[in-house]
Amino acid sequence: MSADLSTAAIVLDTVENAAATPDQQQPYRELGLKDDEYLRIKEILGRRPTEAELAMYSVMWSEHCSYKSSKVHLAYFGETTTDEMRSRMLAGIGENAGVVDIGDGWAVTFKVESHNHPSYVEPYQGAATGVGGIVRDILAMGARPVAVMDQLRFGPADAPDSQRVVPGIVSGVGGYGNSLGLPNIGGEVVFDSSYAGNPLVNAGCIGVLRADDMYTAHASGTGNKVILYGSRTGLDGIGGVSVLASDTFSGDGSAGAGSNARRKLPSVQVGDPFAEKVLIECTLEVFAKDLVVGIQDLGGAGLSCATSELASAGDGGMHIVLDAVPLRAEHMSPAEILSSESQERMCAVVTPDKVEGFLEVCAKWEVQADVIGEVTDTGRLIITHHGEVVVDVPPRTVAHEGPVYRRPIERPAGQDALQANTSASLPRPSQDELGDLVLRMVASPNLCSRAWITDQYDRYVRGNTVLSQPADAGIVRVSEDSFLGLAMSTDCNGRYTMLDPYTGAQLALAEAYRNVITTGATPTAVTDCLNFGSPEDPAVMWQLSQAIHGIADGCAILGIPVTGGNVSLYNQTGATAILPTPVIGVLGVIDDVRRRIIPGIGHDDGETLILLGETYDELDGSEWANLVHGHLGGLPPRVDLEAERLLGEILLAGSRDGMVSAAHDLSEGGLAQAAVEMCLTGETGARLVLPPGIDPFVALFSETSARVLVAVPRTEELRFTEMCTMRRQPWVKVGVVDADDPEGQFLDVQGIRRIPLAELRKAWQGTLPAIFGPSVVGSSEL
Amino acid sequence: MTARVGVITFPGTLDDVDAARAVRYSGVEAVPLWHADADLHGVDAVVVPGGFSYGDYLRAGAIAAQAPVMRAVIDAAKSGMPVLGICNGFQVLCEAGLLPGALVRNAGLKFVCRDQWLRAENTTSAWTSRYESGAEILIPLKNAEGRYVAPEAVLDELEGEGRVLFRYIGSATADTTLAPANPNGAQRDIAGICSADGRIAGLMPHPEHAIDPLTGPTDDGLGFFFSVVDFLEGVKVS
Amino acid sequence: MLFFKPAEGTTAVARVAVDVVIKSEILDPQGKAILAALSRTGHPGISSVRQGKHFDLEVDDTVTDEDLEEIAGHLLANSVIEDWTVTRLDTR
Amino acid sequence: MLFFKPAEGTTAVARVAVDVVIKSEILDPQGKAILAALSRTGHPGISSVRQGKHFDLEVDDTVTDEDLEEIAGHLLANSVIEDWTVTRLDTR
Ligand SMILES: Nc1ncnc2c1ncn2[C@@H]1O[C@H](COP(=O)(O)OP(=O)(O)O)[C@@H](O)[C@H]1O
Ligand SMILES: [Mg+2]
Repeated sequence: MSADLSTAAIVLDTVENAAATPDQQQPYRELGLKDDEYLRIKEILGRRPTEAELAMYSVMWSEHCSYKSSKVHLAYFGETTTDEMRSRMLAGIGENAGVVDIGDGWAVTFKVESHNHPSYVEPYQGAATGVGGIVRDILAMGARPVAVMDQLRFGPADAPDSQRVVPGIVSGVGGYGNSLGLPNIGGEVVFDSSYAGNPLVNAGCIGVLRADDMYTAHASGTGNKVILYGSRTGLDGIGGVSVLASDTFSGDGSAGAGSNARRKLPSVQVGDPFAEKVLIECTLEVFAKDLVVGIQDLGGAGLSCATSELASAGDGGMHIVLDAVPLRAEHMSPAEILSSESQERMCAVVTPDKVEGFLEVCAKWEVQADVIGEVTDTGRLIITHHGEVVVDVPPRTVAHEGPVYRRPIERPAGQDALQANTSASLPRPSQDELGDLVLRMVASPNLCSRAWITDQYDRYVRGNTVLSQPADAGIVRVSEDSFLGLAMSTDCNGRYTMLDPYTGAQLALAEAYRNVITTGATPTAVTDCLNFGSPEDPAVMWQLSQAIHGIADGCAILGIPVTGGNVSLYNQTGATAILPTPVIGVLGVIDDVRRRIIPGIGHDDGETLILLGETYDELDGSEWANLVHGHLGGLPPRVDLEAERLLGEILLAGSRDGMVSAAHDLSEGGLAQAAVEMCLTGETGARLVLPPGIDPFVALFSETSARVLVAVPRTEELRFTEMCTMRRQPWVKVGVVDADDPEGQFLDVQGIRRIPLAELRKAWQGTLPAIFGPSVVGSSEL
Repeated sequence: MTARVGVITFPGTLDDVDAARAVRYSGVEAVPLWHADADLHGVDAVVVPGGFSYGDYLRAGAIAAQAPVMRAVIDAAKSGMPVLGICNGFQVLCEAGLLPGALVRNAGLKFVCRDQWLRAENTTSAWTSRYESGAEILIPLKNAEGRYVAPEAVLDELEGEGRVLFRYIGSATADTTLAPANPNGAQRDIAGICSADGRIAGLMPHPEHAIDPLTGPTDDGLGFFFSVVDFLEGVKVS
Repeated sequence: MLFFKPAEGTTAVARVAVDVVIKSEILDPQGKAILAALSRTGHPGISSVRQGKHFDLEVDDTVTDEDLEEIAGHLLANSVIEDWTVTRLDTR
Repeated sequence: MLFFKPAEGTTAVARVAVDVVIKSEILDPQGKAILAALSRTGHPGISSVRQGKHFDLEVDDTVTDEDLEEIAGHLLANSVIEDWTVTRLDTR
């Protein structure tokens, strides 16, 4: 074709054309590339990139795909993971998701990923496609997804925009997960003003596979076919690259007209959970029939990501024919096809002899599948369109050798002042105000029942859910003919992390760990989802690096590895960043799910309530300081990971020997919150006797970590407490379960107030329905 | 030979594994049936399980009702084969015209997942004979389009012929202002109904998720599956 | 245009709109919720809202009005609870 | 008509139809599934199906076209992913 400049403007921007028009202006800045990054691309290619190449590099070199600001810090996870910790790890950081061997020939893969910004633009679809994306990540490891979780952070519950954001996001998580047939076994909901303009939607998924059936994303074997299967490719989420079409094409001309006629669309994608459900079953069948060499999900960055990552992880060469990609819209330019974020698509590498079998399985499930290219040994990723070469790059430079930044780091100037401003000066309630405070605390948006949300999620489907809301960790058995189970909990208190990112991140790790051991499971591996502000702010980079060091050092003490994670930066409104929010997920294993520890009291008649762990006066950053005084300052509770470990041993022994009938860990809201939740969940009353020698307010509301409230059958009380004493586990008896009070069910906080459970239930459960409307309407007259 | 109970899988069906497990718990063989296959492979009864067949797009159950396997189910049902539709399966049976009425969007406009109390009203049908009349059972409910509606005349007929299988009732401890007994505004609190001959049954709650206290709130749901086994064995000897 | 593949040997493609509404005697909670929202946000002049479905079809000239009635009445609408109307729009 | 309550001091009540459709560039999973069902059940002549929402409103004469535009664009449609049309039907 002619590379004559006058026509170049209206024809396909081919490699040849790019070489011939070195000086053509390109909108790389609009695509988010810095000047030096653009120069580096020119260096790599020895010419200017074509539009398609520019689209690929810009999206693959974005913070989201390249981790360019966090990479140098994430390396610390590798440095601190010992071989001992690695022993059960089959895949780690760098793969779609970490995989751990849990014995009996089973392996587990799990991950949490963020979908924050899209969920603010379009709450329902943003959250829905967030779930869809993480499920495909898990599927791409060769695993059957078996459960989902969601970690949600919103602005104040009563803020006007919460009426749009909260119901939309919750129904999006439910709408997608429920239709996929994946039980939702847990998550978090936090309300804080820092999230008002930037809610956090993190979604997690757990998958199980036979340990020897793992797949990875790599394209090896010259001559192997590349198959794109799932939904058609449309204009979803190409908002970004639409600048190309309009800026580069002159207006007339075939491709140009199509592109220019196009409205600028926001980067929203619409999810099709039905298509994903079918994609899951179809993919599991091709795995079972051993029809694939490598596989990759299409998420952000669509085909750009899938093709470059597959190629650079394999033998390094691939030829893709864009004309073979089934499209949903007319006149899509190569750049648009490569950047489309159309959902519910996967890319597989298949040996030629198995292509037919692969396509048959797809046909059975009515899943569109097309061979779009093949693996080569050229070491180049070559993409053609209408017979012309539009991309010719070394794949590693796109996928793995993007820019890496050591951003400036600086402890914020205000940090000392923040830590100096402790809660000591805050007026504390008098003894006779404590009863009201208990009711006020349990009714607060951050402590109230999550039922309004969890009632919109299916927790039963697939019939393997052994523990789910309300519980410290969700538990599913790995299959219906096994008692081997998986426990998972995710946690983070951004207020603690704000006060001290290193300790705060360890407290998040400690709580997730504690939540898992509280169910009788053994913590085995860790994932994280690091939500922070702009990396261009040295203070944010300080929070990030502190948090990463905290997590890694903590994991080393606990002896469990970080197997993967996700980083989401630029979470801020204007110049103000969100609270640093490193969500930590701890995966646990329980050899026999029948011995799981439940959170509700009243199962054995005659139970003693025992508080495990020391209680200190720790109310800085507490929910009490937040709710009653709107105060955030001082230092977070101290973290003691050795104490958490000991707690784990105690609870494991307690559950193995049937010495513990119920348990709930203490976190936000302290002992009062835990006691109320154990009573309401078990629908059984109790008498709470506050430990002597400690101020009742502190006893009830301090948020000291490494504490669990356990119910012990009276017959086991002596044996259990002797075991604690012997192992130097601090314990104190704090009351008894009182199932048969003739006057009804009460939580009797002795010397403070005898509160009817009905009153507590109204307070605890009434808050979210009052703000967001009832989730259940029984009469046909609304 | 023991009875064989078919469990249909449409694209988007989710609770087929659970229905098959429940069938096995009742001691008989579960036979997978594929939506595109018009052959019922000689099963003695059919369960149309829950889920989101075809994504519940258009209307829950509407597209699945057109599937080849449903033509076979309709013929078999007309000649007396017991058929149970659970949740999405109930919606499919209504859309296919095997049961009267329709299931529409919950009055609260939200998906509802909760443990639901039900009262047994008809304990003579092929699927409910194991329950005592008036028995109160607790089984999971989870759907977004579970509100049963039908013309008044049809409702009267259902009541008159004793074809209401189960009704929604409240729980002792729940705060009814927060958790009403009726989860979705179903007319006359109807949770499930059956055909005039008591062989075709549909209900929104999920008995197959209440077969083992380890994974469900109770094992109250087993009665459905034991009932149909009794029915089939009775039929066989006679 | 989405999924546009002209059927063999046919040319003209007509656009058809099918509107499906819930029968008036059946509760329409969505319509009710919208009406409530409208009065909250100060639109007193609106006395009723009913929500239904709208379908845009592209059909070639092999598709008769009977076909459309049957598609609307048997698939797009459930005659137990819904009424429907079929409108042929100008051929392009 | 259910829920019909004429607003105070006004007489004429007009009927308004608002049709909301997903923007053509954006995936319509429902339309896609319906089209597939139609071709399975032997309706090859249909080349495209898009599913949207249809609203029937009853409004009195205090409601201006601007009001209707604003209601359609802000309440009935999600302008991020949907387009809409407002049609005033003959007053009864
Ligand atoms: N967004 C959510 N999705 C699903 N489950 C949730 C969500 N938020 C909270 N939950 C569940 O509600 C229960 C109470 O949550 P929470 O009080 O945060 O537990 P904990 O304090 O033990 O971490 C837990 O079972 C938790 O998994
Ligand atoms: Mg906890």
